[in-house]
Amino acid sequence: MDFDFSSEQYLLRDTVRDLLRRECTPGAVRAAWASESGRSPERWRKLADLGVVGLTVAEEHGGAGMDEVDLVLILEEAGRSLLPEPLLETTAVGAPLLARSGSDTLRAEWLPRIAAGDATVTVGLAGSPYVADATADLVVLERQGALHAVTQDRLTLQPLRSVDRARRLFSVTAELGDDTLLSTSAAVARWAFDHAAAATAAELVGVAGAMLDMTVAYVKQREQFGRRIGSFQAVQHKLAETLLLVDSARSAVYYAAWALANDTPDASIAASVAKAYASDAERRANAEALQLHGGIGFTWEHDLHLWLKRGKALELQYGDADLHRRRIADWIYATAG
Amino acid sequence: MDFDFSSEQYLLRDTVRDLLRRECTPGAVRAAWASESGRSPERWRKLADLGVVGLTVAEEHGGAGMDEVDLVLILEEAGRSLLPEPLLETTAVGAPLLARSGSDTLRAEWLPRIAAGDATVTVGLAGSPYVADATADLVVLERQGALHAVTQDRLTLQPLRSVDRARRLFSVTAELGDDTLLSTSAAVARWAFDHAAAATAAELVGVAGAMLDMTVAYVKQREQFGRRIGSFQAVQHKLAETLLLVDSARSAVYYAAWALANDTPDASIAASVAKAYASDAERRANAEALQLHGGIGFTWEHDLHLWLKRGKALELQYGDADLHRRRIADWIYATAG
Amino acid sequence: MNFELSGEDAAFRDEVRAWFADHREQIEHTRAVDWEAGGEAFERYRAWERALFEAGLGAVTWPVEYGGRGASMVQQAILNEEYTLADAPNRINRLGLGLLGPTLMVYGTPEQKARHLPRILACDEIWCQGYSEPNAGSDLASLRTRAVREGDEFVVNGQKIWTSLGRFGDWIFTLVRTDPAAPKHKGITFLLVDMHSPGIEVRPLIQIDGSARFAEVFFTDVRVPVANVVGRVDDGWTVAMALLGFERGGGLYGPALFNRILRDVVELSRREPRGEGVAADDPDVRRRVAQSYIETRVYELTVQRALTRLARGEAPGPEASLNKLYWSEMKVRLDELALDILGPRAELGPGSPQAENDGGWYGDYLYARASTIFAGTSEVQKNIIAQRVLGLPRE
Amino acid sequence: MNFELSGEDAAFRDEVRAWFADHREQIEHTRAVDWEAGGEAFERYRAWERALFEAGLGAVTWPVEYGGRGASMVQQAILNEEYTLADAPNRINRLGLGLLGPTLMVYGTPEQKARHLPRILACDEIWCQGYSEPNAGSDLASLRTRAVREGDEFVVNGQKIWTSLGRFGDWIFTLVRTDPAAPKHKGITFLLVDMHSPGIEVRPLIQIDGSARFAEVFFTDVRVPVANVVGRVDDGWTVAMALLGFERGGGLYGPALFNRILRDVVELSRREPRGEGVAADDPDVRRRVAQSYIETRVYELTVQRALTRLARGEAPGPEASLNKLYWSEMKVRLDELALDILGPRAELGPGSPQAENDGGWYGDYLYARASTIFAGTSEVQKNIIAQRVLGLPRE
Repeated sequence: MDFDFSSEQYLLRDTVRDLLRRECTPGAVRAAWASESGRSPERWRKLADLGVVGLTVAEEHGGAGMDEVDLVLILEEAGRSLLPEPLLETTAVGAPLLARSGSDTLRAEWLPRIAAGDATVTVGLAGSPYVADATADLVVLERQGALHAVTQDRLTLQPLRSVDRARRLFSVTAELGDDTLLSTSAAVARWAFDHAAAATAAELVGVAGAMLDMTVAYVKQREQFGRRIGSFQAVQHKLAETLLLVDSARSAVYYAAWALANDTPDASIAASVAKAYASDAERRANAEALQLHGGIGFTWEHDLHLWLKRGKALELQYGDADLHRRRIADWIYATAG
Repeated sequence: MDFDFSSEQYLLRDTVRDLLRRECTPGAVRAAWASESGRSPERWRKLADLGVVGLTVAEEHGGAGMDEVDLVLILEEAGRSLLPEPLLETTAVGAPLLARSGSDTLRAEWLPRIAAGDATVTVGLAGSPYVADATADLVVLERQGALHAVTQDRLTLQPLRSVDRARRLFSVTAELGDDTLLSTSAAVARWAFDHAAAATAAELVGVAGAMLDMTVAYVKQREQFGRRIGSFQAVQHKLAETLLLVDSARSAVYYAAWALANDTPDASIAASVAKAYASDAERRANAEALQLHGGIGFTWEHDLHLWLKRGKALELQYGDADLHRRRIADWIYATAG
Repeated sequence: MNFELSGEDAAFRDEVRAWFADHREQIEHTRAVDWEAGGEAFERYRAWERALFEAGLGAVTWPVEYGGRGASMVQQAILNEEYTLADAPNRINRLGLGLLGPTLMVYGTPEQKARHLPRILACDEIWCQGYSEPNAGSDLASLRTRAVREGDEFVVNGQKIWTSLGRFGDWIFTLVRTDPAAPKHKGITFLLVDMHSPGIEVRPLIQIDGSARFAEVFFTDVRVPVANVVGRVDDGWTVAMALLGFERGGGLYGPALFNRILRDVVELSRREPRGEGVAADDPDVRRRVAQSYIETRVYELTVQRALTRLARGEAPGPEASLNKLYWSEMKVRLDELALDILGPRAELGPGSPQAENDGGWYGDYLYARASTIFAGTSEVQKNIIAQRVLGLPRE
Repeated sequence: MNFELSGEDAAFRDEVRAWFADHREQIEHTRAVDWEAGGEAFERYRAWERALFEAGLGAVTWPVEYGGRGASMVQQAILNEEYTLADAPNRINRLGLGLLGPTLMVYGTPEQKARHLPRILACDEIWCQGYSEPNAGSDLASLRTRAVREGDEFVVNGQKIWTSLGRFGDWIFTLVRTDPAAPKHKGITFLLVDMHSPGIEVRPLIQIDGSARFAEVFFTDVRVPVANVVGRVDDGWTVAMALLGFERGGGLYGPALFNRILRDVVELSRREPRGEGVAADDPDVRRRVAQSYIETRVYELTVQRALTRLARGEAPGPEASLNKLYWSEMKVRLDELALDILGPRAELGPGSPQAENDGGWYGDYLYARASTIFAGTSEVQKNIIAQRVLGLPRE
């Protein structure tokens, strides 16, 4: 039994972290808030060059041929740095979905371009009223139980505006047909949802971890009543409880990645456990971060709100904690007594 | 608008409190745990002489002719002192139920004896697997949607054993017939349930308040790490939160009494609000009381467990907090949008 | 115990309700704009304040001698309730009417009262509050803005933050340090400063919802007459605390507000699609709606108990901390529930097609989260409750 | 990352599982009685310990030189798991095997090791723990039991409380104050005391579940050879903390236990009538069951992560506090859920007709609540996490 990552996996994580420290500073995230597209082709190119974008694409299609376990630490970093790029949509869900369900032609057409960083793919699954990064070259849409892979010429996009302006959301109308059909299998749609939920959980852990770290650093230096507020027992206990939640969420998230990578019988439930736990942990970290920062955290100038808003948005993506709890309950009670 | 009690109501409460301070000490409660019947005819007689037992019985039947508002402070005291007598069953539910639904004969036969302290009455409503104090002279049972008033000659009792040994519970088998029938009205059964739930909420507030007071007193004197533990911020915040819950529960409980006394349209919902809120408040007070007492609270010798066990039992009587929340939700969504 | 209004209070309620009904048009006209836009928009709000004043509804609890009607706290609560039910505009004059006015009545000189109270009442001058500083949040007394006496004047230098209405304020009541050598709570003075004085700079403070309802106020060699000191020099802490008492206690945030939010949440849950049905079919939503009903109802009842005590002449005490703690934490849960009902739609902000209520729920949610911080954080309230209500020992 | 057992570990699991299967009869025979009854009942438990010892399963992580098999923490966890799955009896020898044994290996003299380790291993002598005192709970170092040196002996006077197995103990390892003038954490000595010494009195301590699984131990002029000091005189705090490290960290309370409780809760909810159906139809029960599934599953995973770190040679650190905090709080929620499913039946105690599991759920619930207090309260664990893991400043 070995519930840890390999040194190669940590090495890749560290390399990505270094890149993001340079390319995805809070200033860069603010630039994404303000810019027209919200995206940086240069940054995406650098991620592609590192092999991150094509991480889950098979080697035969020019990717790294790695799996969910290799990816999960990268997603956590993406969450931590608020990476404003469709990494989750492209690398965690879109590309694997095409690889799994696409025709040979579709795969040969798209996967090499995705891996090379020349094309992006996004997904719009049932239950969401919009599609993130719907300007992607290929958009996978779930409609009436079927998955379609649709190119921009068949799409009409209406931009929406998220409170987290780095998130680029669109209301999408599509001309669908037999030629856009990707899969009619409910199992495949579920598989895509599980991947999206688990990947979102990984990002949530990154977001929550970043907020916790910022808050710990803040309470170590902020003084009130003649002492550092981090020395108050009430503050210490809140942060201890938050750490417990965030660190425990990592266990759930890493295992979900492994279960999905190995297609275990409990993979769906592992994804639900991860999303439910990570959503709750992030909510708690979000609450304590703002409360303990006090007034400064409510200013536009301070960076905290960039994380607060991303965290809140992700809590509600691909099923909130309550939805996943109901899914788990249904599974528990569906199994034989 | 006057959301307070009259000085007469407070005076009666104080008189009862004084009586219970003498007659219902922790030692007396322990005696009730150990004794055969668990009850003290002398104490019941004194309560009857004060007018407490017959408080809700009409003056024409020898009672005080008072109502739920007059009674609620007494029930809180009963909870506070863990009074091991069927006051809730007799005075808060049984007698009013007989007055409301009994035939003239039944009322004339029983109410004067109840008010005089010569007879007790208890209730066994649907949803409970047992009847408390089923050795009472008259037992009102809800069976197949109907209420029956049954005397001991028609009953077979099997004593059960509560973790709170002052509670005397029985599994009851009854020979029912037309001659035992009290009411077939669902509204009456609901009325009885509402009264029982609201009265239990009042007792819960008393239990919770007592635990809070004991704990505040304890943390003021107990020293650890060279200081009184009540000076630790984590302790202070827990107790502040508990106080807020317990004191807020009082608002809910007092209003429920008024709503029942005035038969307002929201009386059932007021009873549910009271029971849900008081159950949660007591659960919190129970948790903090034991946690902050630490080891000593786990000893049989210390009195705290007498309250812990009563509180826990009452939380689950006449609907737990979740049941009452579902009742409230059904009401909210049943009313017109 | 009696939940009916007395004849007098019922008459007051009827009067107020009728007045609001008569002023529906002005209410809608005013609410159609945001005072933050300034100019004509702001003047609409001022006109609304004046209309209230002229109807005798501007400051009902002010004593008759100061132009109020000496109404009881119960009547104030009735007015608040009707105000909410009428969906009347936010009040630009609340700091003067609710906080400074009552403070001046107790601590002001005859000249200060004569100078300021009528103008507050008529909304001729807008007041803002200069308490918080960047390094003095919960620990208000650690403030550093200093005032040095030169003859009949103080020379003020420093910075205030979180100043509501800062861009529109004619006057600011503020705390300044006049004796840096004294212990922290001594040596602070309560000062009234003309915002039009030279040396004052107001910068809008942009909040995380993108609005600028607060400002930073910078003081550079601002000269203030000594006659503008309220209370005694170096004894401003006493005055400051009295004023905070009006903020925390006098407020008794109106239950009607929370009842209305709950009603809106229920309506939202009836409409919002969820799977095959609507959110109201979801047992988790139902449970949380029920819990919020319980909490808002209990809040309302607790306020009624408190009002009864006040009506009997009991002074508001540290129990005000219980009230603040209760409503601020409840409000977060309510708004969070609304976002959870909206699900992925919750993040859609102002100007977004498909956004519910133009993103208003998210804005409310952010504001609710501020409410556990302003006017004493939840942590400070719990300290107060533990030490002053429960009598637990200080560290 | 790999959740399969290695070949060696799988073989160990198979061996253990087979052994438990072979001993099903002895397990049931032992569990049929309560060791607390003493006499023959207690001897059954001792026989069970000896059977484990003879199978090489008594103390698998002990080094081979001390009679163990030098197994890894992963193997210990596997054994714990199988132990729970086999529903094997509570271990009367756990304090000696789990706490004192490892401590003696580090701090004991050659004579102490030779004298005690074999007898612990064979369960010839039962050990109990003398740490807590009535006035020294969380603040262990404030202990008052004192030992005064007279020649080659210490004379011990004082009182210990919460001594498990106190009535059956042959020996007690205890902390005594040997230098009352020294600072609190100095001047404490770790002492091994023969429970059969004159001057020792053991009184059963009745707990709130009516059982007496603990005792109070009174020392009156008890004479203990100086050779029984572990570590250095006046330096017992070092030894005591090392031992607590084994208690908090080495434990890594087995996930199998919580998984089993959850399984029982689910089964209970399927049976327990609720309205027209069963508790499992109740959406609140379903939500809480799902949450408990999440929590138990995450606990299991977190333990596996911790075991991986230990297997890689990382020392257990203050993270043990996270583990203790997690499982103790989770266990309370689990047992509370069971009581809520039982509803009014929950209060029916042992010996009561209609009681579920003879009132066992209530007993478990009370025990769970003790678990947030013993071996470091939740408050103390949070202090440790905040200060040693997060690096927050002490007051």
